[in-house]
Amino acid sequence: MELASWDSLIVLLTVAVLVIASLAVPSFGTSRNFTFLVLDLMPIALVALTMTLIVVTGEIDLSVASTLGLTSSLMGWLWNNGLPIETIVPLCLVAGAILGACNGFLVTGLGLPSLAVTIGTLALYRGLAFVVLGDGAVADFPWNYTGWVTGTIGGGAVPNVLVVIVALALVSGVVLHATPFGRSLYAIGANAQAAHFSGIPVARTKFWLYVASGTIAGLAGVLWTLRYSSARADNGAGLELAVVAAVLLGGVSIFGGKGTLPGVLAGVVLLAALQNALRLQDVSGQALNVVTGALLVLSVLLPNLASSIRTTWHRRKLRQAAAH
Amino acid sequence: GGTTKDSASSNGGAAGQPGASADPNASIKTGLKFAYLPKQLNNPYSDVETAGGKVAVGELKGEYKLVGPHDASASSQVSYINTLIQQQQDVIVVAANDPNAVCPSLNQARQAGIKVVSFDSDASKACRDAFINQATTQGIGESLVKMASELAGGEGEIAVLSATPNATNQNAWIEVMKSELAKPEYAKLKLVKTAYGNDDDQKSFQEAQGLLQSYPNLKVIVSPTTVGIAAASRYVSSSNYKGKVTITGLGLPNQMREYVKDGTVKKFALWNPADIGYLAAYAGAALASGKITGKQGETFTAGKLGEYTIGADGEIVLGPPTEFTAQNIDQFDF
Amino acid sequence: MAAIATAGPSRRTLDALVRIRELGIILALTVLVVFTAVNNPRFLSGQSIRDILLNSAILAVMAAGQAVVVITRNIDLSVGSVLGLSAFTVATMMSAIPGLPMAVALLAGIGVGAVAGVVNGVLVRFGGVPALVVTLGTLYMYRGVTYSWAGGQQVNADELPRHFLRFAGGSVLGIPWLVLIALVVVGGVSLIMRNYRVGRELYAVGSSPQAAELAGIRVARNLLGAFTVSGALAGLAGVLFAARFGTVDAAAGTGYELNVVAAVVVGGVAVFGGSGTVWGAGLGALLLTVIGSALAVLDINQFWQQAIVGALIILAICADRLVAVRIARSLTKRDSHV
Amino acid sequence: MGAVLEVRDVTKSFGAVAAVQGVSFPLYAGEAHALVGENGAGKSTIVKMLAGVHRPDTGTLVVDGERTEFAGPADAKAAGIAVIYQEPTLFPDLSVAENIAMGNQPLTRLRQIDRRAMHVNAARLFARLGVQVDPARPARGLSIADQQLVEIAKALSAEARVLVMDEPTAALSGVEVDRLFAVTRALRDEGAAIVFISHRFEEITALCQRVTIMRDGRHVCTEPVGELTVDDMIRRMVGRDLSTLYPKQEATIGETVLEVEGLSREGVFRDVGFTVRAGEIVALAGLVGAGRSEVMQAVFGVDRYDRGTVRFLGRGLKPGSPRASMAAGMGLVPEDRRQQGLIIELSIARNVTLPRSRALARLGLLFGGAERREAAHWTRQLQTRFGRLSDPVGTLSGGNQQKIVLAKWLATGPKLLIVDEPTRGIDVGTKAEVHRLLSALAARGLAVVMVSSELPEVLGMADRIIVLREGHVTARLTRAEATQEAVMYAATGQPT
Ligand SMILES: Nc1ncnc2c1ncn2[C@@H]1O[C@H](COP(=O)(O)OP(=O)(O)OP(=O)(O)O)[C@@H](O)[C@H]1O
Ligand SMILES: Nc1ncnc2c1ncn2[C@@H]1O[C@H](COP(=O)(O)OP(=O)(O)OP(=O)(O)O)[C@@H](O)[C@H]1O
Ligand SMILES: [Mg+2]
Ligand SMILES: [Mg+2]
Repeated sequence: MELASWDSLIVLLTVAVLVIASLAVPSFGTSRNFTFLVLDLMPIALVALTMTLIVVTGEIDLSVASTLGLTSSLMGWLWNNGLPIETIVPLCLVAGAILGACNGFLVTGLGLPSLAVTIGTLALYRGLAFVVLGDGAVADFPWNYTGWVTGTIGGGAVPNVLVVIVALALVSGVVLHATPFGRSLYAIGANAQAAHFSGIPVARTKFWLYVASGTIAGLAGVLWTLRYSSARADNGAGLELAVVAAVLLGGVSIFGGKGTLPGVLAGVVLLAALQNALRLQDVSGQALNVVTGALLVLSVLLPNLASSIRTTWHRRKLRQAAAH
Repeated sequence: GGTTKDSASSNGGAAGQPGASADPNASIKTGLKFAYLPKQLNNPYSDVETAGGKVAVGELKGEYKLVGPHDASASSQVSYINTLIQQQQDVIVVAANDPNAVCPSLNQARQAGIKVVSFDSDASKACRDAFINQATTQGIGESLVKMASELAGGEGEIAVLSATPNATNQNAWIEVMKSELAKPEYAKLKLVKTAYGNDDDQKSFQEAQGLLQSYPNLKVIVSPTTVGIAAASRYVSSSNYKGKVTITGLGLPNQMREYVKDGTVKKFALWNPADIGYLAAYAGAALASGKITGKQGETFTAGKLGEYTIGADGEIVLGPPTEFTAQNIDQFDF
Repeated sequence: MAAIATAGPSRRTLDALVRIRELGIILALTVLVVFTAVNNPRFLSGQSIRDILLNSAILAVMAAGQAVVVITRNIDLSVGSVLGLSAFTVATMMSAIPGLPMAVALLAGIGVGAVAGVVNGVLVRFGGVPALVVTLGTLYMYRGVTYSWAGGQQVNADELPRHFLRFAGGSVLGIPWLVLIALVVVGGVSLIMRNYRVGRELYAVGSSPQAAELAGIRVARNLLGAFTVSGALAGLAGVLFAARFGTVDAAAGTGYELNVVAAVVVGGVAVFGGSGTVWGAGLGALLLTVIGSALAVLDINQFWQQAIVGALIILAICADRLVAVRIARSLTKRDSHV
Repeated sequence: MGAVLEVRDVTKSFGAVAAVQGVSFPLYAGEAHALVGENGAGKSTIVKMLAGVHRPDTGTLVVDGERTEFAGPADAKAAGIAVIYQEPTLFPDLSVAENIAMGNQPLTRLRQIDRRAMHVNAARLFARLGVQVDPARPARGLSIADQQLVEIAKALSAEARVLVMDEPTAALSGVEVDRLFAVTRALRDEGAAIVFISHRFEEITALCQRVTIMRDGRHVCTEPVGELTVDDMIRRMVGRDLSTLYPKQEATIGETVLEVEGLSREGVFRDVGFTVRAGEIVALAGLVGAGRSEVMQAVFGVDRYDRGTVRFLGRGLKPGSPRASMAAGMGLVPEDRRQQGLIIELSIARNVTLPRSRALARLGLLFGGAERREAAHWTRQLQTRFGRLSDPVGTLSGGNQQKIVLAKWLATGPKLLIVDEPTRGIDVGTKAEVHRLLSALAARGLAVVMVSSELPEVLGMADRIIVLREGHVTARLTRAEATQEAVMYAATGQPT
């Protein structure tokens, strides 16, 4: 899929921010800071991948952060019960898939609006996370796992988790932009009825997307837990808004049918890099929020304004030409 | 309790402190860079604490900086710690939102030569150099039970309104309260429920309502959190439960003045939060100057607060809490 | 062609009853109240009912505004931040000038909210930015403004004038002021949306924005109006919040947006615009509050509470969906040929 | 008498596409003025300028002798112009009565909306059009024909001085068209000016006094209808002579492809049965709302049915699965192209290849120009006019959109093609092209089921005709037996 103008714009903006920050902010460009940056954006990037696919079909999944929390709790609980990590991780992914399947069933099986459903499961899954682990926290995960998540390849500059992110991003990107399945997602998002008439299994497709979303949120939960070596019920609370912000910033239409994965990844990196750079410059947290919000609005507003100014100008030129 | 297991294995990579020994005669360096990282910014309690820190840093001729998240989450604190490492601060004063989650980052900071002092809410022992404890956990738990017993007249139902279900310090105090209540002198006092207001004003408000509806014979609500005690007092003072039930716990005098005056609250306690931040700065300066290393028995002087001795596990205890009543509340302003 | 079934008057009444879109939520509410009251009769005591109504008043006021916006196929996620801004403004103002009458406070709050709403509306309509993006942006921005203004300051109850705080507890004819305001707001907005041209135009805009444009409806003015109403009501909610809770800091109302949206959605307002009612949204707010209070009263394990809230929200949506499907089916029946 | 409305030298382009270039014509009170031209000639663009949706790039509209610029549809409405757009523009969630009254609802003394009066009004309008639609039901779910009727009622209710109708009859059958014309003539005689667009020349001669012909966005001529023959009009519009409109080829009829037996769905159709053989074109005729579309949608699987069997190529077909039907070799060109046939925001190439993307993929991946090549091939076959293959399909003219839907299904190489109103809104030239194509495909062994409301099309193309009335089959006619009278009698139950 060719990059629509918007996506190239956001990619360019992201590159510009990275370059400017490396030049202007001392210690932004260091390899250690790069590792921190990647670790910070990891959960958002992962969850944003499947969120993009879901939003392209015109639905939404607000329960991702709670799914993350619940798998994190589950991980702690299983570890407390003496299971080895090698068993726990697959179990957590399966748990994530099941949670996603529940969302998928409510949305496609019962035909409920996804925004409403996932606001409900947002509360439900977070609640269950507290049921599983209560007020406790589990912290004694083995060092070789926690160390791997925070570590870099061969102690160099490339964080281990970056490999995971890049691999999954590639898979999602190819699926969305270069497979018949990806085509059907755009069709569903733009006009579900026409997609149905074209033989696309609308409900089934959406169902599996929710399963994928749950699984990825589960994976994010595992990595989060290992990164902070702390399994807690409130892990990742509020992450859903950050993910939605990144996806929207990446140019995905909330009404479905539009958007690209490179755009979304650029959106994720842009937000994280800005926050990181501004924090290094001791810009306060409130200002960070204002910047995030303004960026979100401006990113859509400015191209719109530019194009409307262009058309007005064009029309005026035509009128003048006709007057002579 | 909140912390569950010790995170022995999670610190495999932590260097701890290089085997330096303390030099009691070292002079305190000036120009040190202090960064305060409370649980959450714009929380009135944290603000009072860090304001004390600012005063102390000024006295020490250091550079003071305050950073922190808005959401009281451990993950955002980690990002801030990472930033502070990049900026090569000399001392990080931190109130941990999760004792373990901040650990790897704090250890990275210590490897980079930064001294870490925790205050208010401790980080794991293995990843900080010293902890400023407002009062001993035991002492706070005991005094909460004592106040409740006095207010209830020695018998009847009491309930606890806590912060979030996994707040480290709250849970530790509640544990102590429970073991205190098991003692024979409190046999007639019955703890019927622990509710959680999540340090959210409204949720605490609703939880207080729920407690009173579920337990009509309730005599005292003990809320060991400043948000909870204020919300519960506000509810009771405006409802027809006023006079039947009384509130106590840990609160800020400025927030509670109104309810002490209207009789909803007879007595509550707190230490001076500003002193915690103040003490933390002096401890940090002593650490960064090599005067102390955080071992038990080392001593240092903390400005107007006088001399302190480090206790077991690097703990430095501020002192006993102050009890506030209608008689003395007007003498305090924080 | 569609043959119109001529139904007798009795069938029509029954029909109308079954067709009430809010039936699902009314049922859910009834079941919950009865169940809780059976377990703990004090749930229906005067004080308890008063508390529930007071607690839902603020949410209901915001839900009414949100419903208007959602009906136009938009959303306003900034309401929590607007509430915070308005509450802090009013609290600061009242503590600085204690003599100000309540009406001024109310107007100031509404004014602050309306300005915030206008900003949202202008960006959505004239900037061509989707509402979700705009209001997610202003959610951060308005909150940021409040934070940088307030810093760590907090306005405490003892700094606020007596009459301001008494307003929250005070009542006329036994009905607390807050509840009365909520009733007037929800009722008034419902009436306008149902029976006045401007209301129907808002439904039309949400049902099909393109068609509305073509029908000569002033879409810009309508959208601007909808966002202004939502903002103004969030601002009003801010005043009520300040009066009721007495303690206001920069974080007031954080995270409210999800509650408000949940109330609206649970109340049967379709997220794709064009259908649903404002009083349904009000009921949604009531239901959510009742869930919260019932769980506190039922003495359910703390850790299960949030899970149960989530499950109940989903159940309520299911009930609502069930009613919608039945109505749709009754419509096809009526129009059946053959 | 001066013109009520005059179009003066207007131009409009969309990016590189010059849709209208220097068109002028006056419009007088008491006349019905036809606007004809091929698909994409720019008729709807003129309509949208009259409606205030588009602003002319150059040139002006003159209302009552004054140059006027409409800032939006509201202005046009205020100037007394009512418009029926080519694509229905209803509010699906509002009731039919509200749709009609929107903007000028009757009010009570308290300035509240008088619902009772509103419903009475709507019912009166429907009575005038001779149709029955429940004013209280929501517009969602109305058939395309009913939607068109509601649009007409809406325009009538405005009591405008200028009534602009962009292909109002495309979705209607003879009976409704007659009623519509009766009402329109009455309005015209009361002094309203009518702009009428249609691709059916008999309608133009029946209703209009003058005609403006357009070609490629340019004005060709404006003349009294009486002075032109249909052939003249076609020649000026297409730029060349046209051979026959119904080039029916003889085909050898082969094996039975589709067998439908006892198909029923409560309240919509009952006990419908028929067979279709390879090489055969079977037409499903009937009045609007007879249930033809529903039957074929149930057969294809986009809708459910309660009872009955559908056998395709000798095997039972899985009900309710369009995917299975497609895999078996069936295709459906639906009647509502914007809702069911196309994905308006997606590109032409994507739309054409959507049902084929699996087949076009290599190793499961869609790289390179496979989709583009396929789309280019089929759009060329159907002589579609467009800018680039990557343009959104929504920017095409109505007729060209219809061609894209046809292309989409022809590309799947089906053994049975169901076409529901295949030439709705298609110009004569293309219509002949589509007919030739269907006929040629049938000659090569394709089985075709054609649902059509246009009697000449049905009579001209079909080998057999099945007539539906109120959801059940009332006649099965062979090509030899089929006459206009016989079909109408079966469709209405009344002798004509
Ligand atoms: N919004 C638009 N953007 C880009 N191109 C457009 C747009 N609207 C119309 N066009 C182009 O303008 C030309 C004229 O289109 P128009 O709809 O006026 O044709 P028409 O005469 O109504 O055809 P039909 O008989 O098929 O309805 C076409 O080439 C079409 O592709
Ligand atoms: N989704 C729907 N919900 C309710 N009623 C419907 C729906 N679709 C169609 N109908 C009704 O069913 C009737 C039969 O429609 P159908 O489209 O099958 O008729 P038709 O014979 O194909 O005529 P045409 O295609 O010319 O409209 C219509 O009058 C319409 O009112
Ligand atoms: Mg047209
Ligand atoms: Mg049809």
